[in-house]
Amino acid sequence: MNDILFNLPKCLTIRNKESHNEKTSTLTFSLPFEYSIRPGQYFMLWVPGVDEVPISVSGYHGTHISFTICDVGSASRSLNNKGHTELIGLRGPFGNGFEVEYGKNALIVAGGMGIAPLRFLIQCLTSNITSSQRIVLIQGAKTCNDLLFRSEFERLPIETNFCTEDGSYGFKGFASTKMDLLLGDLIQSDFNLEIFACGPEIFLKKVLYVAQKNKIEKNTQICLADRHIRCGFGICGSCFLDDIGLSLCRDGPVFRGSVLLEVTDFGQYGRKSNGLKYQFH
Amino acid sequence: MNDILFNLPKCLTIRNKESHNEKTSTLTFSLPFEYSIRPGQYFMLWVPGVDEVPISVSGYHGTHISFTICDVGSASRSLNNKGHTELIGLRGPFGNGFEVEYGKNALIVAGGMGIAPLRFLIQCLTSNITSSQRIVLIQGAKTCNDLLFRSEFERLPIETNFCTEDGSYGFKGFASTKMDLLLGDLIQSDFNLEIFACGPEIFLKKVLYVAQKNKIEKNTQICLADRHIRCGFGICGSCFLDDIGLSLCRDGPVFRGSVLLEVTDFGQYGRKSNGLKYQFH
Amino acid sequence: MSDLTTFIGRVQIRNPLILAAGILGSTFSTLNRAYQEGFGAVVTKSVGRHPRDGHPNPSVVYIPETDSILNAVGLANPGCIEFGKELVKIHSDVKLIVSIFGSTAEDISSVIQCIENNIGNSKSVAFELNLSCPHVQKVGMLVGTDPKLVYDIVNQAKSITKTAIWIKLTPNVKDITIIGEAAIDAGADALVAINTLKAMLINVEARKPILANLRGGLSGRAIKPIGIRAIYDLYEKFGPKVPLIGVGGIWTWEDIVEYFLAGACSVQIGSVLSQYSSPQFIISELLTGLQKYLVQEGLSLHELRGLAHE
Amino acid sequence: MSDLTTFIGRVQIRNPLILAAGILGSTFSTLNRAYQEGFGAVVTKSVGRHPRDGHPNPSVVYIPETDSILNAVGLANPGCIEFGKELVKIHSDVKLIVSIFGSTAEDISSVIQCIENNIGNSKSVAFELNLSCPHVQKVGMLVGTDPKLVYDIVNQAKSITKTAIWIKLTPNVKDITIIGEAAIDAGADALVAINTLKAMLINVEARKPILANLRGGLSGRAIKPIGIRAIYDLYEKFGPKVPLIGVGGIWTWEDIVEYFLAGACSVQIGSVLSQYSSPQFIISELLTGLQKYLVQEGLSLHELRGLAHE
Ligand SMILES: Cc1cc2nc3c(=O)[nH]c(=O)nc-3n(C[C@H](O)[C@H](O)[C@H](O)COP(=O)(O)OP(=O)(O)OC[C@H]3O[C@@H](n4cnc5c(N)ncnc54)[C@H](O)[C@@H]3O)c2cc1C
Ligand SMILES: Cc1cc2nc3c(=O)[nH]c(=O)nc-3n(C[C@H](O)[C@H](O)[C@H](O)COP(=O)(O)OP(=O)(O)OC[C@H]3O[C@@H](n4cnc5c(N)ncnc54)[C@H](O)[C@@H]3O)c2cc1C
Ligand SMILES: Cc1cc2nc3c(=O)[nH]c(=O)nc-3n(C[C@H](O)[C@H](O)[C@H](O)COP(=O)(O)O)c2cc1C
Ligand SMILES: Cc1cc2nc3c(=O)[nH]c(=O)nc-3n(C[C@H](O)[C@H](O)[C@H](O)COP(=O)(O)O)c2cc1C
Ligand code: FES
Ligand code: FES
Repeated sequence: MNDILFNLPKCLTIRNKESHNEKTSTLTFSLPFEYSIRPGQYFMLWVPGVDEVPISVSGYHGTHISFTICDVGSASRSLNNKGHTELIGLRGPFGNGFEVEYGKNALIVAGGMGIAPLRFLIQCLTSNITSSQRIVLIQGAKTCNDLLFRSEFERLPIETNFCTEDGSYGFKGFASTKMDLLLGDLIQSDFNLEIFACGPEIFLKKVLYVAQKNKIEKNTQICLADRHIRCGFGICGSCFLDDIGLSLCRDGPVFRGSVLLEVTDFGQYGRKSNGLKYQFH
Repeated sequence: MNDILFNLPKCLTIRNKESHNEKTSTLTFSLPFEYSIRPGQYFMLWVPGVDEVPISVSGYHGTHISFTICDVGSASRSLNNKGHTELIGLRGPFGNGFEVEYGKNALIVAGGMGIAPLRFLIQCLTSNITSSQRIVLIQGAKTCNDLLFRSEFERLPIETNFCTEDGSYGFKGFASTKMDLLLGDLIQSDFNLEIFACGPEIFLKKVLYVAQKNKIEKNTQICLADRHIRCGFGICGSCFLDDIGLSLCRDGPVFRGSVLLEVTDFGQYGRKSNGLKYQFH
Repeated sequence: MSDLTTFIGRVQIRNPLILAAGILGSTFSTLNRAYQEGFGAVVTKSVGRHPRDGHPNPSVVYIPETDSILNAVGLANPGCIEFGKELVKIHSDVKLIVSIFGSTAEDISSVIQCIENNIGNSKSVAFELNLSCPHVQKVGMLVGTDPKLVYDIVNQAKSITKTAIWIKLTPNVKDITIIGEAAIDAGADALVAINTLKAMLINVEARKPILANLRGGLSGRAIKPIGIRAIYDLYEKFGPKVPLIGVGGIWTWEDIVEYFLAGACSVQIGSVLSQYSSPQFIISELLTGLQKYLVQEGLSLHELRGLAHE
Repeated sequence: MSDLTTFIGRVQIRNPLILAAGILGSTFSTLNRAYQEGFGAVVTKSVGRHPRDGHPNPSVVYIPETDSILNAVGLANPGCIEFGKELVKIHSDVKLIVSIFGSTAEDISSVIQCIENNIGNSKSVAFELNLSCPHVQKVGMLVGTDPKLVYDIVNQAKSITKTAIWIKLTPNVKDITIIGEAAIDAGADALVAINTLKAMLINVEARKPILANLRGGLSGRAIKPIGIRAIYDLYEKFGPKVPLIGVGGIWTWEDIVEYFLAGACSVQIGSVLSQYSSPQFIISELLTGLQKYLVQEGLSLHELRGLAHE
């Protein structure tokens, strides 16, 4: 519990708000001071009177911290509807975050909202990029409209590959399919590669499958988001993954592909807030 | 509360025990590590099942800490009767302690058991003594037998003056009387003097009277011991001095003579454990 | 600057910080000093009919891990006759609350009368009945957990004095509002919550309870969430019409705001004094923080009360 | 090396450290993992007859100042039928205690039967009846503060199962031994004390209670002195014949020794797990400290029990 900035929710007002589409926006807050926060870590965002939900850090610079939120229900909706004077409680940072080795080539695979923590990762990687280093992004989403941060990424020194399910922009199909197409080549060209992925678990299962096929699962870091979070610090038991019993909230949310191969529920079953298992689809 | 080593009693066994006379002995304990403890500070010494009482530090070197205890009742008696394997609880150090300016000439006036904290002070002063510095001790007690640490003091580079009430050793009379006789001379010989005193309050009242007569009450530090101590950290209210409301346990036990002049009860009234005032005699 | 003048029923004090019972308050000197250093009012050590020596030592120890205190002073007091003489020496401008304990309605009423005989009936602004001490047999908590007895005590006390009667509640019950209700029904002017929690510590080397009395009461930072809930429950039950005084673990100005939001209209301060060499330092820290918050929020202290219920 | 084998009545476990109810124990995986990492036994999350979603978030927050936790998970559970299926997957060597809540004797008995129908009557070493949750209406604490109801619940539970019945007591009462006595009279095999204390925190910026449920229960370091006293009181009343399991604020091996000296024959560990990335670290720290102490004192764990009463 030593590296947690706010153990109890600290309420802040929104400093800046950027809408990406009808359902998604990025909220920026100003922390009272600079702090060490890693990509892949998340905060619990509390809308008093509504709910408190886990949201990844999608950007962090100086004291400015951003969260990119998709409206899927009560809390996310009211987060996105908040004005500049209303208070939102922040508790965190929680979770392990990605292990980042600067200078190493990186393949970043995002499905849908999975881009949120990866955007912060891309910010970090590109701010320290070397001339020989390749950073390849494969970003997938339903439609062109859902390709968050697209123009931002296009301005960065990275190789972008956009995919949409409806073909409205870039490759038509899943990011995992695109990854399958690209990975062989990338590895062959002596690509000393670290893979970073985030998205719905079913999608991540496919990503891991592709990585495993290419024997690179140990260098694949996968950020999960499909478990119910209560405490955030590994004590209440609501977010654990079967069989080995790893908490998403504290042992994760980032796991090596080689570890996830032992997680029997990975990509298959989640648990509701009452602990009941349900199948992903 | 920041400079307290043991807030809750820490039980230790007696490392060494030296009997001075039928009623008095010095117990030495070994602390788990070195710590900053000032002369005039005290510990609460707990005899489990009996009582816990305030006892001044009478010596401290390295990790070895000593207490000199006179048997006046249940706790002091059982402390003095403890064997080497029995446990005694230590809580402290408490209180402010003497302000020590090394290199300055010192007059030390002890009445009876008041020698206990002053012995630690003498240890400190002599361990840093300069060639031109004078340390004068006036130690009073009932009988020769009660002149604790006499031979130890005689071996030190200090000027000793012993007094007994029955005349069985040294000057016959009170240490305060001897002080009255010596102080004029000492001050005249350009003695840049700090006075340190401890003993029964009635006696200390006389000491302060003599100091005041010589206009040196501001340079007189008086260590009190005649109030009932419970907490040791200034919260329970059982040890406060009227009228200004100073706690003996935390604001003291050492006070400047100039402060004690404003303490209406000084040398006159104490308070029982139930808060009732009683007159000293 | 926001005005910090506080009303507890008819009782007006210059700021909402009250020295809690049994903290410093055994002598006229400490009560004078505490008021002089900035408290809005001061509560005395609890006094009973007859002198009590209290429990032997150890009777008050500090628990550093949780900034808490375990105590079993055992209601040491010189009896109401002597204590009355003590209180006479309190400066006339001091807002004084006399804390009283006893085991029956008669007992407590006789102490009130005894004190008023000594100090007159205008010197103290209130009597605080300590029906909640967790470490003394037969008096204190045992009394304060029986609604019928609480009713009788308050009823009789109200009949013999015009001075306000405050009731200090114990948290060592299933539902604090039941006792609060008995007190209010009988005419109590304010409720004070909470007293200490039943607790104990054992020394592992000596294998003995640390307190001479074995059992004691827990105060300080550890108990704040319990105190906040008590005040919240009481405010939910009684609304703004019953003055509530929050006590337990106040360490920072935020803690005071929390108590106000929960429903308190004033607070008492105890264990935190262990952290400061003089009350004035903590008082000014707390009042400054509180002032700043009020200005920033554009609220008066009074408006703050109970806001967490909205 | 001192033998740490512990008996809680007939129940034998390899060491005295038990994972407390509601900590990690929602799934077979975590219970397996906790046992594998060294616990002597593990208690499940409390399960009831029907599924419960529990309270919305915030439902569990950490209070850094006092190393404590405020929670109102609200007895979230998938109901006994589904939970029974979960428990089937627990390794056969795991010493398993199933925690159960309910509002009536029938309710609780039906859960016991449901679980035994699913997992057989030899898989769990005990049922722990949680009659003490402070933040759920109608079940939990309200049940556990009524001696008559406790008697009936235990009596009926004992009549339908041969598995040991442990009763988890709430500290939110005047006298914990009264409820303990009702449970023992009805045949309970062990008493577990304490559950969390009624508590609340309010965010001063939002001016709202932090927990979605408003009220919650306090656990962790703050409550240890309260737990120690509960066990001491129970041991004083019942002596060594009633197995007592101490829980509340255990942070170090000294805390475990304290609970044993007070009268516990075993302990449960909860909030402290928040301090470690994996249970194995705290377990080995605690067991090593305990071993060292026992060797140094020349005592067995069993001999340690209740020594503070001498
Ligand atoms: C580690 C982590 C990081 C995340 N990062 C982001 C992010 O950056 N941006 C983003 O938009 N979303 C993120 N999510 C998902 C986000 O937490 C949910 O979309 C959000 O909780 C929905 O809450 P709601 O009240 O709006 O919806 P509800 O109507 O309450 O629920 C809709 C669905 O959201 C999920 N959900 C609800 N509450 C929780 C909870 N406490 N914990 C986990 N899931 C819950 C459930 O699947 C639920 O079925 C992340 C989730 C996790 C676990
Ligand atoms: C700051 C301070 C330093 C002291 N240093 C020493 C010392 O170095 N050596 C030494 O022998 N004595 C010292 N004393 C005095 C010592 O504390 C008492 O002699 C001791 O408490 C007696 O306890 P008892 O149980 O033996 O006697 P009891 O029979 O309990 O009482 C005898 C008398 O001792 C005093 N006393 C008892 N309990 C306390 C208490 N809790 N606080 C204060 N006084 C008490 C009272 O005057 C009482 O009337 C010091 C006292 C104080 C306040
Ligand atoms: C040493 C000590 C003595 C106390 N004595 C009394 C008392 O005599 N009467 C009373 O009503 N409360 C007494 N209390 C309880 C306090 O008034 C207060 O209710 C409690 O300490 C909680 O507040 P805090 O956490 O700010 O200390 C005492 C507390 C302490 C620590
Ligand atoms: C998040 C959380 C959930 C809990 N859930 C339960 C529960 O379901 N049943 C129960 O009997 N106790 C429950 N408890 C109480 C613990 O079992 C334990 O009694 C309490 O936390 C005190 O121990 P600790 O201080 O070591 O945590 C819970 C405690 C916490 C912190
Ligand atoms: S959310 Fe509580 S253990 Fe992960
Ligand atoms: S002994 Fe408690 S205030 Fe001095």
